Amino acid sequence: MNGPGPVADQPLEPAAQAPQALPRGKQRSFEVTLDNFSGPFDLLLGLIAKHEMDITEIALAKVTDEFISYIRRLRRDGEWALDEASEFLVMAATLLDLKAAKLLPSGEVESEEDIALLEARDLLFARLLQYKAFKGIAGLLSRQLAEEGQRYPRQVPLEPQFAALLPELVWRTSPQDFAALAAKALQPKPPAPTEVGLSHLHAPKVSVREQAGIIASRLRAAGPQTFGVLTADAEGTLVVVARFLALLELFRAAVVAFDQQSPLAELTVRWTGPESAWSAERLGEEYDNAEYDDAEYDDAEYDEVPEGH
Amino acid sequence: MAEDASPAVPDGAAPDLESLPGGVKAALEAVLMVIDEPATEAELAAALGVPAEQVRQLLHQLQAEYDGAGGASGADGAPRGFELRSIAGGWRIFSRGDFAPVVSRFVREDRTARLTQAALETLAVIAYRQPVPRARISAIRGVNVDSVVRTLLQRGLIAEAGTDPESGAVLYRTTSYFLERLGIGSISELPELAPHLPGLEHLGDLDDLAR
Amino acid sequence: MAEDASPAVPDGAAPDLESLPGGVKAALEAVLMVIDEPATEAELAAALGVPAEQVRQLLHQLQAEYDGAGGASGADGAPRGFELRSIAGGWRIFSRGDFAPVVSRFVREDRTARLTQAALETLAVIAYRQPVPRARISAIRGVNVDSVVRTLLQRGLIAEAGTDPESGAVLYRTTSYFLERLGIGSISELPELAPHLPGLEHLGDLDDLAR
Repeated sequence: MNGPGPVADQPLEPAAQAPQALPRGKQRSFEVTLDNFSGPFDLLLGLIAKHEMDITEIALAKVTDEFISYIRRLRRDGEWALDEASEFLVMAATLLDLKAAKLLPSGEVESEEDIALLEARDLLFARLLQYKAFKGIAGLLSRQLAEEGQRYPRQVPLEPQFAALLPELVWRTSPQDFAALAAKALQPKPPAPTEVGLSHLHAPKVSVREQAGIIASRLRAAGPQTFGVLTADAEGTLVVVARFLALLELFRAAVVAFDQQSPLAELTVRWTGPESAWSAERLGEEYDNAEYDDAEYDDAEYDEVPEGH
Repeated sequence: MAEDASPAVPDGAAPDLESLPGGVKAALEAVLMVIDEPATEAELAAALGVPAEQVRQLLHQLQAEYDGAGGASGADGAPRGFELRSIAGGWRIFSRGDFAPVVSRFVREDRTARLTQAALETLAVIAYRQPVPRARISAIRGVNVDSVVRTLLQRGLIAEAGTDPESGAVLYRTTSYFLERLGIGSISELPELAPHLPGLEHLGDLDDLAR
Repeated sequence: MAEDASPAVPDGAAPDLESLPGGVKAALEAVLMVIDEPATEAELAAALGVPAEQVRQLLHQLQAEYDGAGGASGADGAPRGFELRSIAGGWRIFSRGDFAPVVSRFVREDRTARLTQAALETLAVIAYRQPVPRARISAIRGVNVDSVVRTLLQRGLIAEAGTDPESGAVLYRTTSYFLERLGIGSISELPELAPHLPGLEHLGDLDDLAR
């Protein structure tokens, strides 16, 4: 077992958390409060990476629940923390995978599958660190751009006597080509997106509500199942994340319960809702109602994953 | 350009120039070096937050320095390659006249005898929307067009066409040189846009949406 | 720029720079006054008709003078209000950063506009992984980057760089404007990723798995 050593033994620098160019210029931070941990989400991740806190001791559902209420609180105050929200999806997926990997019987590696899982865990740590590395670099870029922005280049028009000396302009554009250029340039640009398509991704669009429906019918049909089983057929990370979010939604709607015998035991999900007359349609309203018209949030990236059509 | 020449500095940012290296004089130099049209003493005084009289004195001091007076310029007291000139009531830094032959040679060897795609597209917007203010061109193009507009002006393809009565913004139009290069007799001979924009006949209505 | 610095100058305009007040150094300054993008040492040498090595020395000398070294600048040895910098592969004159609050009032371009965190992170990924397809940026960032990539394209910080031969996906790279805005000469001057990425040398392998 090669373990997470080479990666996880390295300190995750809090210094990598460069000052961020938050749209509103106001520092916001998502704080989690758990039985055994209280502090910024980023720090939590740092601690996990350093193995100072065992992933399975963290009530993942609770973290997510707190995050969702945090987002809801912000929305009520008229603010949207979209950068944080999208970041959270990355983190949630990673945490989830980490947790899944950690649920292996410890110490004994018996099958190739186990080895693959352990290697996957290393890769996940690496991915987490890679993401954080780019975050750190983004902070550096931000500072450098701001500092460099203080200097203005000299770029003045040539004096007429010099402009007259410029080599004769090469012109090879016909009136028709020129009109085509104009038509292209004048075409209305796509409006600032309030919702971003996933069409460019090779992954299909995944609906949280749809995934909730799948989970609900399986739990009702087959009884309690582990999260691993529930996501065993997921085609990709996006589906795992959607199922994960769906579970939290179901939990919030009080139709599922989670059982975990001990900190290292497997997480089991069981259905506690009505046996019939239950529909996933009622779930996920906070995603559907996502409205943010502030142009500064052009880079919104959040609502695409949970949005279902 | 500073819009208001009132000494009351907007956004209360009157910087403590005296404490900076080079002080007010260097600050004045910084402005003169990067402005692309001459600035008046009043504008400079307002931006620097100092009396116009002080600006006038500093301008003449800089002018003398650049001309090599008092050995203050190059260590050898030689003039610099640039000079500070006042034209039509405004001040700006230019290359020194003595070096016109060198500058000419540099300009003649310019590689950019061809317009960039960005310049062509901007020219197209101006041609079909003239007279048009720069801000609207920017809005349509979705990018800052300052340097491209400068190139087109320099190339004589566009010219200023008065100001917008409402906003006071400078308007741009194409020139007869543009018509000549495109090979048409007048703007009315520009090919219609419609064939390129199926279903979009009322382009005027779209401008406000073109962001 | 003419690639050959052959002494045979068109229309015999090789000016006798040494005889002019200020000599080659001032002539170099004069040329720096008219450029509107960074000029390489070779271009400047061709315009002046002197060896590139001499141009390089003079550029560094001017740079030091403007920075106030050796009392050669202002009579008091204070730095000038402008500076000469080598960025994005060429040399160019800038106003000194200290005076941004004053200078910004005269300049239309807003160089202080901030990018969002999402845009900065995406820019970072493109800078270090270029040329890179959008899907790979998405994979590293874990989210869709469509609108952010569009913003960066519009701001001129990135550009398309052909397509991936295998997948046919559009590739993205950073532009020379990006280098200019960062004040660096080339991509190789970007801060190292390694200190931020302890123990991970084979990141290339990870990107494909990070989906």
